[in-house]
Amino acid sequence: MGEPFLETVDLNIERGGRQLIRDFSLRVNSGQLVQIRGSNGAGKTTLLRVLGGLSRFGFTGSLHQSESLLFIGHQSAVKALLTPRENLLFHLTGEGVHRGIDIERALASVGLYGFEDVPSSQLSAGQQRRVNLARLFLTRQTLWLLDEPFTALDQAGVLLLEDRFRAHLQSGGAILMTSHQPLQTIQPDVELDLSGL
Amino acid sequence: MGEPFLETVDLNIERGGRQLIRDFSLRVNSGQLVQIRGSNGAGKTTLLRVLGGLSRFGFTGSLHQSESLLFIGHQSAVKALLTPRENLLFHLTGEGVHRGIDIERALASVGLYGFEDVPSSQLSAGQQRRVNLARLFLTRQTLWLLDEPFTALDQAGVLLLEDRFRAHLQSGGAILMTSHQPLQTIQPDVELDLSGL
Amino acid sequence: MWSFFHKLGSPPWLFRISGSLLRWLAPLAFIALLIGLSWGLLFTSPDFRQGNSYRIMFIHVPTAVVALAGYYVMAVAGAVSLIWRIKMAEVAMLAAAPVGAALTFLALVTGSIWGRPTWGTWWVWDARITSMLILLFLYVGVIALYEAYDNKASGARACAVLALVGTVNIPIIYKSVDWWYSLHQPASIKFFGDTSIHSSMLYPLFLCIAAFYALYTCALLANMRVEIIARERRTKWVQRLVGEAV
Amino acid sequence: MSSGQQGNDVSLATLLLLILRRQLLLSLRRPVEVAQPLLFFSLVLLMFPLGIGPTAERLAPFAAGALWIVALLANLLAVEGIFRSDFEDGSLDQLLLSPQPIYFLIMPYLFAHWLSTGGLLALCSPIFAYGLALNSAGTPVLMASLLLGAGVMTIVGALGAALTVGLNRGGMLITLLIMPLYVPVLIFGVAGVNAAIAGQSAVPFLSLLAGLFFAALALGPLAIGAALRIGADN
Amino acid sequence: MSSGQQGNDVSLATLLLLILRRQLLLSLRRPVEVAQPLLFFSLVLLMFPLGIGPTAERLAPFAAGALWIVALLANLLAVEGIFRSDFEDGSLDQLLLSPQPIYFLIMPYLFAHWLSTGGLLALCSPIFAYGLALNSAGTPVLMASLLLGAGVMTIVGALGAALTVGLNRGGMLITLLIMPLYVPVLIFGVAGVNAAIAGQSAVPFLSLLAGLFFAALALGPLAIGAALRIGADN
Amino acid sequence: MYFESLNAALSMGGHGTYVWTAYGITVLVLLLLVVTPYRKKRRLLRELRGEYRRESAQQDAAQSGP
Ligand code: HEM
Ligand SMILES: Nc1ncnc2c1ncn2[C@@H]1O[C@H](COP(=O)(O)OP(=O)(O)OP(=O)(O)O)[C@@H](O)[C@H]1O
Ligand SMILES: Nc1ncnc2c1ncn2[C@@H]1O[C@H](COP(=O)(O)OP(=O)(O)OP(=O)(O)O)[C@@H](O)[C@H]1O
Ligand SMILES: [Mg+2]
Ligand SMILES: [Mg+2]
Repeated sequence: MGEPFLETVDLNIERGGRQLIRDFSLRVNSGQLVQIRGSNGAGKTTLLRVLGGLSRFGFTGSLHQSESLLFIGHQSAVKALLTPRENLLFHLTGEGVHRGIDIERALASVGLYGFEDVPSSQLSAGQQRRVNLARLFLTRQTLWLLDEPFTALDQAGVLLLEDRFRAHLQSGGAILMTSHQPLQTIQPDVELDLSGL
Repeated sequence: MGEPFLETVDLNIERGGRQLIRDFSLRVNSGQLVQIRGSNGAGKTTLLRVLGGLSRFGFTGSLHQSESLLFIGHQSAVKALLTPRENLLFHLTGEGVHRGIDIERALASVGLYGFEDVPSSQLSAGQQRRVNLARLFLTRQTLWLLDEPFTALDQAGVLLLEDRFRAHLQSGGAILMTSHQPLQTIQPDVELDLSGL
Repeated sequence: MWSFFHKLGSPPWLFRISGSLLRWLAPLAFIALLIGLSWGLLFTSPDFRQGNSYRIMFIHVPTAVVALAGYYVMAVAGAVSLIWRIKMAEVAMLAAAPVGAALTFLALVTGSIWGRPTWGTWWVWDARITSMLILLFLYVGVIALYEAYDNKASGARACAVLALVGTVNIPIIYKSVDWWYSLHQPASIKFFGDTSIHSSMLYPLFLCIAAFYALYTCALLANMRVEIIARERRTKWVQRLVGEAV
Repeated sequence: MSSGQQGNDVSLATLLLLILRRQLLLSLRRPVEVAQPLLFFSLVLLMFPLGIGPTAERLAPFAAGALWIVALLANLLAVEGIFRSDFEDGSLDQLLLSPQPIYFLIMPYLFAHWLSTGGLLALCSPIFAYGLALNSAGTPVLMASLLLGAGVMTIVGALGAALTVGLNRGGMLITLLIMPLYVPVLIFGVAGVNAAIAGQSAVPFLSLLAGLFFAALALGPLAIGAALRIGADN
Repeated sequence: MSSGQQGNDVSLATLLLLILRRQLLLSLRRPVEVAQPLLFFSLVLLMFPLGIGPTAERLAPFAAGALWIVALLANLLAVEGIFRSDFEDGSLDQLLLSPQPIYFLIMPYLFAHWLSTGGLLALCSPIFAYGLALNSAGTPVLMASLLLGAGVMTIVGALGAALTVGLNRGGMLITLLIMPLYVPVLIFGVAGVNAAIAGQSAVPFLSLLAGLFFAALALGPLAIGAALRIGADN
Repeated sequence: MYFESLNAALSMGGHGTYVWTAYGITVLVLLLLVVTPYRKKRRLLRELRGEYRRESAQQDAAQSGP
């Protein structure tokens, strides 16, 4: 599996006149789970958006990532006007059209069986979050960048998600995630703390 | 402290044709901390909004709460266009005008010292959340209704908040909150689980 | 008196009464309409000025009249539902909106068709025509607002508020539009008013108006009954009803 | 309880002033959104000469109507968002929870919006009136009628905004709800200006508008408050 | 890597179709919403007879301008939000991350918006034109010019929306730059219709509009794509 | 009967098209007005029947469970 999914060397990020990330180097290989920790405002989200190629300005250093990855950020990326089913069908990730049966299975596996066709605006905070996370059960991307994936999830949801992580890592994928809570059933291969920087 | 801050008897709540809460009775007295737990979609937020008097339709049963309370919901209630200082000054809770020094102290105590005059849109998720929670250090309300107050907060933030809770309870206040994580340094006096209902 | 109000407020009673009422009112309305329309269409002699086109009046006028009255039905129901918290009034308001909108639409269309042979135009900005158009918008507004709400309990209340505000405004709107029209009174013929309706045309016209009122009532009640069932789905009597309907 | 009393202790006036400052500050933070009605205003007025040729005697008879229609549209553009952002970020919940009567708490919203649309347009209307060759006799009446009319339109529009605040697609629905209610304002406003131009007294029309305004001011906030409670519950 | 190739395997056409369906669904979520733009048009147009007068000779000169103004208004109202909700809920990030060229991915957005405002209005404009007593000679030109003009306005407006999407409604000075770009479209459109009514040829104006349209179509998406990348980076 | 022939009734001295279309549209709309509530009612009853069955089934399951 030769080249890494993501590699950055001497990354420096500045925001609002403050140097958030200084001389940051990281290399994510297949099968690796990297957890980024850090106090509020440490720069986790900013870093993740830079590594994902979403913010292209205001940083220096070399950065190279696999040409397509899956990014799930703070926001739910769930359209309130659409039903969960439609939300997964009309996703914008450019992965093409998912089969209806796959979508139903994905929704079921995040515990939304029976909510496929309820307007998402009527779903609870956690349920909306789950609709978004259902994409992890559909995607064929190998590199995942997840920003606080556990927010608004209940205990069962957290465990469910960690199971999915394990499966993904075993199948040769890689995960780069931020989280304030420690993981419960997996050990991250790399653990970074930005507060120090 | 005679009469309870909040009392409800035989509360029934229906949403989207589903009976969410059935025959729910609760009584919150001064000095009490009530934690509501429950899986995603159990009905915590809905219940809290009804108890707070925010949704007045679609429920039956008797409900009586102290005529003014403090409610902090899922959304941040932080105006991106305003700075943290302005956000706290121009709050809509009807508690009148806070002194500038109080506001600064409140912001400092949620770890936002130095961010008083940064546009809130540039704050991180957790920092925005902290701006909102700073109101807990300003308010003189005795009954607090908090929906997932710990979301997006780092470890330090969680402990900070729990300290504030303890102080509030000792000064005769009462707190009704929902949370997926168990509390770390306080014991709730009452713990309800809605998943069962 | 109050007991009557109380009864009106009770869904099962209303459902039963409306059922028995419909049983004889519906056929009556149908027959009256049949007679009135065919009378106006085939058995009256043509108007000396407009020839046969005036036969449209036998739909046009009744629909217009009933549509106007219908808005007040809806608005009063909305007010009652807000002030006295009578659920069935809310149901009545919701049921009244589509019926009124349909009749308003008919008044406009038939009028417009009538206008072609009589004034040589499909449309003029006459005062009454304009206010009728505004009335249509008021009706559609209520319908659209209700449709837009996910939470129907809130939606119904929102519609009640809107209908109430509409009632306060309708007289103002009408007066202002009338007066606006009188400001720029066009040079051409005065449209309404002096259309001297011959007595031989009056009887079928009145019959039609009565028939349309009856029809309006029937449609209103029928819509209400559906809404009542939908709202009372959790009650014993509806479950019994559904069991019988098998 | 102390809390409750305390909540009421705060003088209502200070609170309203606070909210007013908030609204004004918010609108100052996005100057272009405030300027947009004006921009739109000038853009539309550019159309009218195109339609009927720029000669004064052709423009003049239509000037009043044109100006008023544009003012109405500008108001429509702005009023839709009067409560939206507060609903989305939860501030509206705070407003509804505050112990003071919602009737008054709404006033600052209305006043700020009225200032930033109606007031602004009325202030600038003389320029546009000149551009449309409106008979100068009509200008003062135009300003007065715009001021009063904008008041009514703001209140009515705010009601529409409140009814649709919970719906995540208010945009065009609100037009349908409030436009019919704008009709009398438009009619009286235009008639007043035209009367002044014709050399008659515009007082009856202005007083009609004033009547509408005060009626709206008395009843409007009640309806808006109720509508907000309903809309926020969706 | 497999993932990468896989991402590109998906035929662009299917993807664009998918996005198009999404946009249309979003704009017509509920049955009533299909009718809403039409109701909006008729309501705004209703204001013109009320403001200017009911008789044909008063209305006719305005008809073209009025219809064009409504088209512009509808566009302004709608286009401002064309990317906003996608930005706020993070869908926009997904779009920017997808391996396909953003240039094409934007097209469905533009097309759907054009359909649901410009196309619809152009389709129904004859009815409204009749109501406003527009000389029937102008109707076909009106329809054609509206179709083209709406296209330009959509692209230009989308550019403005993209540039301002990240600045959460704060000091969006860009609209100031965008607004003037609407002006030529309006001028050519109205002038074309009036020419047709005056019995002259409208071809020059229509071809000018067509020129604008194709220029915008060629360059617009590039600018919009770049603007989105910058905007999303805030 | 005012008209002496069917054709006369249809043409109505040139106004036939207007009159008959007006009446036609009216009849259509009125039919819709009357039929919709009954169709709605039938659909609703069917829906409710299913709903009740499902609920009773669930209750039975719940009782048989423990
Ligand atoms: C676009 C075309 C038209 C529309 C929208 C229209 C609308 C109306 C309306 C709203 C009414 C009011 C009913 C009432 O207030 O009691 C009405 C009544 C009436 N219309 Fe029309 N109308 C149209 C064309 C015509 C034409 C062409 C005629 C024939 C000359 C006509 C003759 C009447 C008569 C005789 C009445 C009854 C008068 C009365 O009840 O006081 N209408 N129409
Ligand atoms: N307006 C509404 N219309 C219909 N159903 C609703 C509405 N609001 C909430 N619901 C339903 O009520 C249920 C409870 O929602 P609620 O937000 O209270 O859950 P919650 O306990 O807060 O979940 P979470 O832990 O994710 O916040 C959800 O299943 C949701 O689908
Ligand atoms: N566009 C911006 N302009 C100026 N400063 C910014 C901008 N975006 C972020 N910042 C600053 O960068 C710091 C880090 O923000 P970031 O969102 O990365 O923190 P975080 O680690 O994700 O915190 P949290 O745990 O709360 O999500 C914050 O202090 C914030 O003030
Ligand atoms: Mg973050
Ligand atoms: Mg919740």
